[in-house]
Amino acid sequence: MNVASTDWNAWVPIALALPLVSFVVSFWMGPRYGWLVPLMATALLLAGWVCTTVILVDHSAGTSHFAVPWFSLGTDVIPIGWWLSPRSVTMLWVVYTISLLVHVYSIGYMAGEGGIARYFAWLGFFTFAMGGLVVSSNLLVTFCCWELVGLSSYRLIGHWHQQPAAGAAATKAFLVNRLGDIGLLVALMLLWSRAGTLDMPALTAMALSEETKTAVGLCVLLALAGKSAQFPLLHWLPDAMAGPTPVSALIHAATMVAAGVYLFVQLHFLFSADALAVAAVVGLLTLFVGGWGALTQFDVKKILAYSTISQLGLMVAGVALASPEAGFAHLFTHAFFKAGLFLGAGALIHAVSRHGHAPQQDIRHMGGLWQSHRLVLVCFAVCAASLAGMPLTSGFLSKEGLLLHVRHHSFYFGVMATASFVTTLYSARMVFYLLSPTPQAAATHPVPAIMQLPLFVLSVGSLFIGLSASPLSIQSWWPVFDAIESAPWVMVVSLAVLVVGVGVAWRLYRHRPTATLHARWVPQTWLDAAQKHIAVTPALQASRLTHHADRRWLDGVLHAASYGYVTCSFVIGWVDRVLIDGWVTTVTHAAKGGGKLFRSLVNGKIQSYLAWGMLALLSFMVWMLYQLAHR
Amino acid sequence: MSAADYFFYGWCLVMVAGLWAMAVSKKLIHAALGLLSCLVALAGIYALLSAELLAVIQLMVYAGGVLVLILFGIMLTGRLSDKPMRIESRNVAVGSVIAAGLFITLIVFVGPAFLSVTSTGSPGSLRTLSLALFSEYTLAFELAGVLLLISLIAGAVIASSRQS
Amino acid sequence: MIATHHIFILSALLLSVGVFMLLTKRNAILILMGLELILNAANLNLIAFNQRYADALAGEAMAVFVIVLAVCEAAVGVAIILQAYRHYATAVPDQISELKDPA
Amino acid sequence: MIASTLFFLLPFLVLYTILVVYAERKLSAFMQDRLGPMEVGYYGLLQTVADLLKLLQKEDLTPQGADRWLFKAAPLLIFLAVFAGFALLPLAPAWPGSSLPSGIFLLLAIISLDVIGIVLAGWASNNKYSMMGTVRSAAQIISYEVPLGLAVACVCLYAGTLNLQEISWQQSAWAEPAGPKNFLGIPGLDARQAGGFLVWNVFTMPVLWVAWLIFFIASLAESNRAPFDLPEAESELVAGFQTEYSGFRWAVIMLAEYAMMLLVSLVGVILFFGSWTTPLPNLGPVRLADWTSGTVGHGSATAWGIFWLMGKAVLMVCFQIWVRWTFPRVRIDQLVSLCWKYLTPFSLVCLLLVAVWKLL
Repeated sequence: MNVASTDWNAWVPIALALPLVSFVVSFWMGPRYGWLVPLMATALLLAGWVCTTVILVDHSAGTSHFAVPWFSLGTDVIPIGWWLSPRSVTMLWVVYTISLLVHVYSIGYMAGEGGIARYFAWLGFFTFAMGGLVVSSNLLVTFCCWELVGLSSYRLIGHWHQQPAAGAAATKAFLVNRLGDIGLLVALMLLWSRAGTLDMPALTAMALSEETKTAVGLCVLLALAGKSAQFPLLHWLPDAMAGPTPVSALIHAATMVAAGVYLFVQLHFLFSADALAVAAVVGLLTLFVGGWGALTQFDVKKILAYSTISQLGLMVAGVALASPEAGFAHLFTHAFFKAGLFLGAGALIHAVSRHGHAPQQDIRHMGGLWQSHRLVLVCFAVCAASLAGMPLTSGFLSKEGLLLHVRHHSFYFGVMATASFVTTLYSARMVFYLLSPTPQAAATHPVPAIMQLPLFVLSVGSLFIGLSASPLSIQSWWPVFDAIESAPWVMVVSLAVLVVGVGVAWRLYRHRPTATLHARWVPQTWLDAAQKHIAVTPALQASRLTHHADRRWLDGVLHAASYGYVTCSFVIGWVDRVLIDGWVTTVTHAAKGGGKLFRSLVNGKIQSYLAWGMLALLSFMVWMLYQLAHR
Repeated sequence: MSAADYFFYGWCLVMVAGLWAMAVSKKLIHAALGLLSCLVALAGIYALLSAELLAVIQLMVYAGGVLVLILFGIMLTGRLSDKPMRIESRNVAVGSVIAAGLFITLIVFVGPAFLSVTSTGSPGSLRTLSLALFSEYTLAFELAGVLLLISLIAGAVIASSRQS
Repeated sequence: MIATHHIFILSALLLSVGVFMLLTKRNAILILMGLELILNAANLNLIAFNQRYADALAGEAMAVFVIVLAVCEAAVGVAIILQAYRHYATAVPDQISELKDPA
Repeated sequence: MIASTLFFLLPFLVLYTILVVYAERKLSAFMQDRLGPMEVGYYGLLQTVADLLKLLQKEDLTPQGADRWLFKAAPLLIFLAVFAGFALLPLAPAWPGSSLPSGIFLLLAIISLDVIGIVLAGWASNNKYSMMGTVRSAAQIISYEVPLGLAVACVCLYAGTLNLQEISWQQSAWAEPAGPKNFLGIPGLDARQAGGFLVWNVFTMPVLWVAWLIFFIASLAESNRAPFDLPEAESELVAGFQTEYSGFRWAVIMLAEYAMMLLVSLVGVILFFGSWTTPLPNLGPVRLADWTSGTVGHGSATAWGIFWLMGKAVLMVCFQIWVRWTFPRVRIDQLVSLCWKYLTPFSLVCLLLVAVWKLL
C-alpha cells in the first residue's frame, strides 16, 4: 500500500510544533522565570495561529494529504501524516483561535495564581494534541491525540489540585472518558480487521458492509459519548467545571468536547443508518437532559456546562439526522458563543469574587453589575443570544441550518423546536438573573482589558458575521458550509419559539426566584446514582466477592500448600544441618580446635616455649624417677 | 657446727636474700644487686668448699664481668623513658608451679641420695687444678679460649650500631 | 664439713628461681639473669660433688669451662638484647614476635 | 691476721687520706706556683681536717627520684670493695695479711668489684651526669683491667706464684726458696746476698719495667685518676657519678678513691719494687740492707717492713699526684685506643718476653 503522499505543507508541522514548544519551554522556564511564561506561551500560540490562518487560506478549497511511514507491523505500514480538508483546516483554525483567545484571557485571569507555568504548559500541550487530532490522516494517530487530549483535560481540570473536588472531578472525567475510549479502540480494531487500514483517505474510498458500519458506528458513538458527554456518560462534564474557567471555555465548551462531534462528522461515512438512528436518539436525549439540567442550576458554570451538553446533543442529533455540514456549522458557531459565554462568566466571577474566598459563581448573587461591567455584560448577552438563537447571531443561522435539514420530518422537527424552546428558556433565565439591577455583589473588581478583549472578539464572532455574510441565511465566508436555502416558515417557527421562550422566561424568572429545586430533579443526582448502582456498586460487589474467594479459597489452598512446603523444608533442613552437615562440622571443629590448641603452643613467645620445655623436663624427670624406684 | 658451717649458712642467707630480690623485685637494678649478692655468696661457698680458684674466678668473671655487662645492658635499654623501669611478670602461676615442681622433685626424689655424703674438702689446690687445666684439659682449655675470642668478636659485631 | 645435701638444696633453689625467672619475667635482661642462676646452680653441684672424690678435678675443671660459657653467653646475650632493643625499642621478648605469624 | 691488718689499716687510711689530700693541694699549688692552703694550722696543715669536719656536719641529701636505698648503700659498697683489697696485702715479713695461694688474683677480682659500687651510685642518683660518669667509669675500669691483669700476670709468671707474701719474700735478702737472683737477669750477677733494690723484680727482670709502666698507667685508670678522670670530669659532668653525694657519704667516696690510689700503689710496690724490703743493698761490709730490715721474727722487721712498704707506696701516690697535675685529661677515644691499641699489645709482648725469659 502506498502510504506516502507528498503534499508537504511546512505550516502544518510548524503550527503543531509551536504549542508543543510552548509546553516544553514553559516547564523549563517555570521554576525561575514564571512571570515570563504567559507572555511566551501566548506569543508562541499567536505564531501558531498565524500558521493555521495561512493553512486555512491555502486549503479553503481542495484537500491535501501527506503521509510518511510511522512504523510497520510485519508488512503493514502505519503511516503518520495529515489530511487537510476545508473542514479540518477550519476546525484547526477554530481550535487555535479559541486557544489563542483563552491564552490572552488567561494572562489576566490567572495573574497571581500558583502554578502558572504548569497551566500554560498544559494549555499548550492541549492545543498541540487537539491540532494533531484534527489534522491527522491516520485514525491511530487520531486515537493517540484523542488520549493526549484527555490527558491534558485531566491535568487542567485538576489544576487546583489542592482542592479535593478538583482532584475528584479530574479523576472522574478521566475514567468516564476512558470508558468511551474503549469504544474508539474497538472501532479501530474492527476497522483494522475489516478494512485493513486506518488511513482516513483510504477508508473513504472503501466500501464496507452494513454490519461493519453498524458495529463501527456504535463503537464510535460510544467514544463520542464519552468525549462529548452524550447521554449515559455526560455527568463528568458539570464536575469538570472545577477547573479554571478559561480551561472550561477552551476544553469543556469549545474544542475538546467538540472533538467527539468532529470525529462523528469526519467518520460519518462509516455510520450505517441504524447507527445513525441510535446516534440521533442519544443526541436528542442528551439535548433534553442537558437543557433540563441547565434549568435546574444556579451555578453559572454548571448552567453553561449543562448547556454545552445540551448543545453537543443537538450537534450529534444534527449530524445524525440532518447532515455533517449542518452539525459542523453548529459546532463552529457554538465554539465561539460558548467560549464567549464562559469567558464572560469567568470575568463576572472574577468581578464579584473576593480574594482568598471560594469563587462566587451563583447567579443569584451576581446581579447589579450593569453599571460597572457594562461591556462584559453586553458581550455575555450577545453570546447568550447566539446560544438562544436570536436573529442576527451566528447561533440563529446554524440552528436554522439544522432545522431546515429536518423540516420534512415532523417529529424530529418538533423535538428540535422544543429543544430550541428549552435553550431559549435557560439562556434568558441566565441573562435575566445577571442583568438584574439588584446589587447583590458586596464588592466588585474591575475586569482587566486583557480579559475583555477576547471576550469582545468572541462576542463579535458570535454575531452572524462570524459565519455568514447574510444575517438570514448561511452565505458563508467559509467554503466548508453549504449554502442552504432558507425556508421562511422554518424561520417563523424558530422566531415564534424564541419569542415564546423569552416570554415564558420573563414570566418565570423576572422576579429572580431563589428557590432551589429538589435534588432529585437535578440530572446530576440521578446520573450519579445510576452510575453508582449500575457500575460502581456491582463492580465493588464483584470485587468483594472475588476478594473473598481469593482470600478464602485460593489463599487457603496456597497457604496449606506453603505450610506443607515449609514443614517439609524444615524437616529437610534439619536433616541437612544436623545429620549431613553435622559430621562435616564436627570434623572441621575438631580440626579447628586441634589447630588452635597446637597453634597456641607455637605462639612466638620464647617463654611459653620454655614453659612447655620445662614441663616436659619435669614430667620426664618424674617418670624417670618412678621407673628407677620400681626397677 | 664449725666456723665453716656458720659461714656457709650465712652465705646461704645472703644468697636467699639475693634470690628473693631477683624473683620479686620490681626494679631491674635491684634484681642485679640480688644477682651480685648471689654470686658473691656463691664465691664464698666455693671458698668454703676449698675451690679457691673457682671462688676467685667466680668473683672476677661473674661479679666483675658478667654483672657489669648486665648492668650495662640495664643502663642501655632503660633509657627510653624517664621513669624507672618496672619489671612485669607474666604467667607467675605457671612459672611458680613449674619452678616449685622442679624444686620439690629435686629435693624429695634426688636429694636423699646425698644425705649421707659430706664434703671431704681440699680436693684440688690452686696448683693441682691449674696443672690439670694445662695438662689433662689443655684441649678444652684452648677451645674455651677460642670460644671466648669468638664470643668477644660476636658480641662486638652484634652490638655495634653500624649496620649495612 | 658442709653437708653436701644442703648444698644440693641450695643449688636446687638456685635452679628453681632461675627457671622461675626464665618463665615469668618480661625483661630480656632478667631472663639472662635467670640463665646465669641456672648455670651457677650447675656449677655449685659440680664443685660440691667433686668433693666426694679425692684427687679428682673433673668437676672443678668443668666448672671453669661452665663459667667461660656463661661469660660467652652473657656477652653475646647482652649484645643481642642491645641490638634488639635498638631495633624494636623494647627489651620485652613478648613484644618481639616476628617469628609468630600475625594471627 | 686479716683482722689485725684491717685494724691497722683503717686508722692509717684516714690519716693517710688527710695527709694526701693536703699533699695534693700543696703539690698542685707548688706546681702552679701558688702556696695552697695556708690558713688552718701551721702552714695549712689542718686544712683537710677542717674540711673533713665540715663534711661530717653537712646534711645527708638524697635526690628526688633517686633509688634511696641504693643511693645510700653505694658509697659503702665502693669503700667495702676497696677496703677488702687491703686485707690481702702483706705488710711485713711476719705480717702476711690473708696469705692466700691466689692472693693477687683475688685482689684483682675484689678491685673489679669497685666498679659495681660506682655503677650503682651513678644509677641510683637519677642524674644524667651521674649516669654518664657511671658509664664512662664502668667502661674505663673494665677495659683497663685487661692490661692491668696482663702486667700483673708478667710478675706472676716471673715469680711463679700468685701469693703476694711469697712474691715479697722472693724480693728480699732472705729469699725462700733460696737460689740465685741475678741482677738484670744477667747470669752470674747474683745479687741475693746484696739484697736491697738489687733483688727487686724490676731489677732482676728488666722487662718488668715496661710491665710496671703499663701497670701504673692502668692503675691510674682503675682509680679514676687524671689523666683518666673522665668519670668525674668536673668540666663536663660536674662531678660524674658522685655529683649528687654530699656530706659523709661523699667523704666515704673520697676516702675510697684515695684508698684505691694507695691500694694500687701498694700492689705496684709489692709486685715490682720489693714489697716490704729495704731499697738499700748490703754493700760488702756495709750491711745497709740488714741494718734497715730488722731481724726476722722480731718486731723490728715488722716495723721496718711497714715503713718501707708504706714509704714506697706513698711515694708512688705522690707520683700519681704529680702525673695528675702534669698531664691533661685524655679524650674517651684516646682512652680506649691507648688501652686496646698500646697497653694491651705491649703487655702481651711483655708476657711473652717474660715467658721466654723463664724458659731460657
